[in-house]
Amino acid sequence: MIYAFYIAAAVAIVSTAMVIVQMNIVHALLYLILSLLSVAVIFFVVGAPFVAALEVIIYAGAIMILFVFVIMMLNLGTQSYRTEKGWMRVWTWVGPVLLASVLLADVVYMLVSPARLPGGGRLPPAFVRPYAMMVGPRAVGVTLFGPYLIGVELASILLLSGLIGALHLGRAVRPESFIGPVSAKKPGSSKKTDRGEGTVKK
Amino acid sequence: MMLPYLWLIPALPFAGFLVLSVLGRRMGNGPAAAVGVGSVGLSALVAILVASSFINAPPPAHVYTQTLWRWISVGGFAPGVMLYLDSLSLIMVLVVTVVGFLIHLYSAEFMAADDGYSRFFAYMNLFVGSMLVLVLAGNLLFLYLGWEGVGLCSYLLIGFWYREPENGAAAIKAFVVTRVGDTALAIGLFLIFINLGTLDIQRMMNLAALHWRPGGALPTIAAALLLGGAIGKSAQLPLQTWLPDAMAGPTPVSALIHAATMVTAGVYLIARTNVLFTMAPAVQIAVAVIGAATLLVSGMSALVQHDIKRVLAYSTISQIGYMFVALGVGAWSAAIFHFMTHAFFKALLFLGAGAVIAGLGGEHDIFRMGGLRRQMPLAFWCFLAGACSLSALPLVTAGFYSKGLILSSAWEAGRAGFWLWAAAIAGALLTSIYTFRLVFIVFFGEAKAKISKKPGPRAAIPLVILAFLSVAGGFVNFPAFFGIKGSMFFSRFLASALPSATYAAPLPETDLLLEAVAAIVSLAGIYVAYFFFLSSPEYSREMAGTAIGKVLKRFWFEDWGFDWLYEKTLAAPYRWLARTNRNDAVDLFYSFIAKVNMFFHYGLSLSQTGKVRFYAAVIALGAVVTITIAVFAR
Amino acid sequence: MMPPIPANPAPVNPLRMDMIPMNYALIVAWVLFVIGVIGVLARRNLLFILMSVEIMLNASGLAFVVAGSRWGQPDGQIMFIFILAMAAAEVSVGLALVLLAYHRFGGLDADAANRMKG
Amino acid sequence: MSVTVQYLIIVFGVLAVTLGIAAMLIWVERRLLAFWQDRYGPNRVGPFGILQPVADFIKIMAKEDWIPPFADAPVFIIAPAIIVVAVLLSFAVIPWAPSISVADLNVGLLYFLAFSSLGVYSVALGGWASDNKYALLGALRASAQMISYEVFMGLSLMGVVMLAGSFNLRVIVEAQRKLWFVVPQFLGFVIFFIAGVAETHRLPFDLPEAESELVAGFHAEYSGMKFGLFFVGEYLGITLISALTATLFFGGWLGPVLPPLAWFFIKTFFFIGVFILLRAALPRPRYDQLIRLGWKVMLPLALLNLVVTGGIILAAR
Repeated sequence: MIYAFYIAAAVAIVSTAMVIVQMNIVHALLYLILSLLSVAVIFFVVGAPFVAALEVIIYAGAIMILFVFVIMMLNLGTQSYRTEKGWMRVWTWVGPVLLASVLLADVVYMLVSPARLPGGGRLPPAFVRPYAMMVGPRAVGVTLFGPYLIGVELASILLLSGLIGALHLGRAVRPESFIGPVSAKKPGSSKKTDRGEGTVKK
Repeated sequence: MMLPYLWLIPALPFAGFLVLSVLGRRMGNGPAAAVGVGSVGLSALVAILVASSFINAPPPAHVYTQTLWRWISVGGFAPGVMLYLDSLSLIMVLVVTVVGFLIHLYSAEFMAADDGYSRFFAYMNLFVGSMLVLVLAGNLLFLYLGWEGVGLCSYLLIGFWYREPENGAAAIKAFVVTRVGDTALAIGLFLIFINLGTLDIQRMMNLAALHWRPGGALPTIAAALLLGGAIGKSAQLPLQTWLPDAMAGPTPVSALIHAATMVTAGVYLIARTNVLFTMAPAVQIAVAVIGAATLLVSGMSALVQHDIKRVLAYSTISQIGYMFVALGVGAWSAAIFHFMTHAFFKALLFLGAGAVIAGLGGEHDIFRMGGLRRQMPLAFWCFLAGACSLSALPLVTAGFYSKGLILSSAWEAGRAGFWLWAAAIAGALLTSIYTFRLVFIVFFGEAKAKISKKPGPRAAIPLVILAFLSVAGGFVNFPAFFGIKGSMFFSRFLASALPSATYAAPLPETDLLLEAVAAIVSLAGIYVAYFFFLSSPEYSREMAGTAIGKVLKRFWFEDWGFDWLYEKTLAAPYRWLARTNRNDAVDLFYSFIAKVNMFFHYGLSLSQTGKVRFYAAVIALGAVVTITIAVFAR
Repeated sequence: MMPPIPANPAPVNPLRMDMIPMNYALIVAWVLFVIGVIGVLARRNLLFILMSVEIMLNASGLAFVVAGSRWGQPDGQIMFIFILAMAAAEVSVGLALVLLAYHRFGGLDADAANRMKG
Repeated sequence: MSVTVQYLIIVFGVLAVTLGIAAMLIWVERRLLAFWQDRYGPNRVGPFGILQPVADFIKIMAKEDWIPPFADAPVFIIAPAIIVVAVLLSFAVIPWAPSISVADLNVGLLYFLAFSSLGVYSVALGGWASDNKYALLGALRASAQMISYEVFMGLSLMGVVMLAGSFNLRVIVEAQRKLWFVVPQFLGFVIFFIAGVAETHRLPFDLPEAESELVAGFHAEYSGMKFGLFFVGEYLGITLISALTATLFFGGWLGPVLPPLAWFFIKTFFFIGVFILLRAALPRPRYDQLIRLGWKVMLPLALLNLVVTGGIILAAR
């Protein structure tokens, strides 16, 4: 199983890295899905089969398909590819990578410095190299609908508000309404209306 | 058994208030009057039935309590909405509802031409409800609710004709001055609760008797604070200045609130918490002294007023002073008796004055009236009955019996008793003089104006009933020396709720002598009034023309300069302070903070580039820095 | 006839959980998260930014699950479920906003939306 | 025979049998359709035309492997493989018989749902990569349809999970020894079967590839073996749904007299027959009707089923 973990971790890291350097958004999306699947494998390996399945069903299967949907609706063509190419400059990566290396330094420091408790005492060795333990779906379900019941309710409220928000934002709006109030339409006269005028009005 | 329906008595006026305040604008005058008068009338009916039930089949220990629901429960503090009915509160309830009903009935006609007809009845109903809460309350917090409720209604009704700025000013003055007393009362409640752990009146008094040493500091302070509340509400020295100004309200309001009921709430409060006052002899003496001083001071002020209602207002203050004297000497039932008769005759006087004022088209100045005896016979005879009762005309009036009881109680009250009695008898002389000055100037002499309107049936009936009560109301308490069967019925009835007088009742012979003196003084006063204001008014003019007379008249007219004093010592310094501090010194500090904020605001707004990625970068930077600090600073 | 079957048969291929060092799994979560951060900061395309946010959410979820597994407690997985719910809500609203922005600005440039006006 | 060899036999046996069934279904469907439509169907190749799939296979392999120049080549190639892989992997958790199953996962049912949800990508990406208007429309329809029906497909199965107390398919079959779950979960069965038809976009829910409006929908640009993979994927999907219906609601391998494997095949083929009969019998609804049915009828019914089942279980406890 340890090899499954190493392979999945490697795939996850490589494919995630590929996500953020892709020019073609669909390819990036495919890499992201691959990354999610490999994270699901990691979940499975560390003894969490339930969330592994959820990761695939909901994350890879439902959330990502929304991205696919949107990309298909936007119908981004070769032009977007060229824009991406234009935006992709070396120096844009400098800052983020610097930040990341600072974080790396933090982590390396934490790894090499001996583990200490806040009080100053050392952790017993068992806490330094912990291993995974299996947690089945039943335990998750019992805890979820027991102590975390309020959390479930809050999550449902969050989802409902997300639903309403998406519905409101995504309602069918004509392009004109983004620009400004549409003047009384008469056949012929609408052609003369300059769109720029409407923008100023708004 | 009607006792379980006790809650209906305050509930009915409140229901009327609700209906009127919600629907008042939409219903016409007729329905509004029906609701306003009807609710109080029904309440009075229930009160009478409850009273008969209470008298015929007294509940155990002559006390009936009804806990409607628990109000709040915080820690150990759980005051219930509890009604407490004993003979004292029964008397109060009867007076409030019956007199209240009569005045409502009178108002139905008196206010007929007014714009705010339904509003008026809404306020009045709210007042009656609050007053009933006050008198029926079983614990001090609930009592305080009613106390503030009546204060609110008083404010609303004094300023009823709010389009005149002076009325608003009078309302505010009444509110602010009574607030001084109310604050003292609130502090007193806190003190009692902290030390005794309860606000239930009976429990409180039992505990006080158990734990507190008579004459000790705690009962003295507690009683003094309660007295402060009573002084404010009952317009006693030195907080009496609001009451004459309160006459800005409609006349039925003056009759109901500022004569018959609300202003006597202080008397009720002291009588209700009598144990506390008995345990604080110093405060009790203070009550008596305040009462005596008040009755003299306001009696003299009443002597020189021009406004018919102001005369009656000072008279009210003076009569409440009598009640305070009675309370101060421990003659609890005498105070309540006088409260009852006073409610009858003072309401009658106000309503009669109202009839006169309405008849003359809103004229208040007594020197522009005159000779109304023939033009308004009904109003005259009723007013005369009230005046006789107020002047304690011997034997035939209620005032004679109640005032006589107070006088004889004062006489018996130890060493100070003589001086209290002397003040009271001097006050009685003043009372008859100013009362009959009013009668002679207004109703006798030559007619100076034509009346435009006579009281109709709805106004006449209350007048007649109240006139009857003013005359016959005293017969419930014949003095013992008459030797009539059933004498002192009223006092014996009250004995279940109030301890009998602290001092031994005077011997019948002494009592008879005292009553005789009082009767002579009363008649002498009437004669003085007749001499100076009817038969030879030039003497009074001459007296007022002398230097000392001028000063005295001015002094008394201005209520002994209390308003001037308060203006100079309190209001003016406060205004000066407010003016000087117009640009609030404390504000400097806050505006400094605001300036600092503005500085940072403009500084930070530079970072608002609108670039989402910039924001994200800054957030990430901040997070990384925080994490780094957390990691390396471990 | 039917052969007798144990009521709850043992798994054919039992998982041995005791081999995976949790530190490594947490490091994987860290790497994924940092990649997400870099993506958010470096890319200009709104959709890429959203995807990078998803990467970060997923990485934090991984950290939660790993931590939960380390203690044998379900709480980590529950946190991941909450993250899932949040991600679903966030993506639905976020994508609706992306669509709006696309129609409004004629593109997916995050820097085009630098005015907070009408 | 060592355990490993036995395990390998099971794995490859399942793979071979599954693919064999899918291939034979090409012939079976055409023959059955012809039978119900009162005609012959393919009957020339071999006895009763039983070798027709072989002939089709040879023909399809011989065709040019054409990728349109405007297409997104890598995605275009990956798309058809996804569905075949996803469905084949789903078969891993099906218990064919007490001792025959590839993986006995304790989250078997979730595993199936996970891979069935991945099937969407095949259709969506295939349609998008083709860069063709009809293909894109077909892909949009397919993904909307599959996402919608996936929601209550999972919900409809939760009644079964509650009754059995496990996600493990073997445990679920064992739990039906006394009573098939189709009886207490009849509503769940109906919802699941309808959702299964929609998931495999079979008639009457074949709107993504509706010939009459969208030419061929998402696979309009596909030809040769890539088209063949979509085709095989569809039949694999039918087999999977049928096998699962048999397992979850009709007692799987349970049955008298005959060996367990035989019972499993009998039940599975019965539902495959139902699939084909549906194609022969029912007209195609409009697309908006399909989606409305999903969200406004099936989803509330699935939730109702869930609530009532849970309530009854709680009350009975």
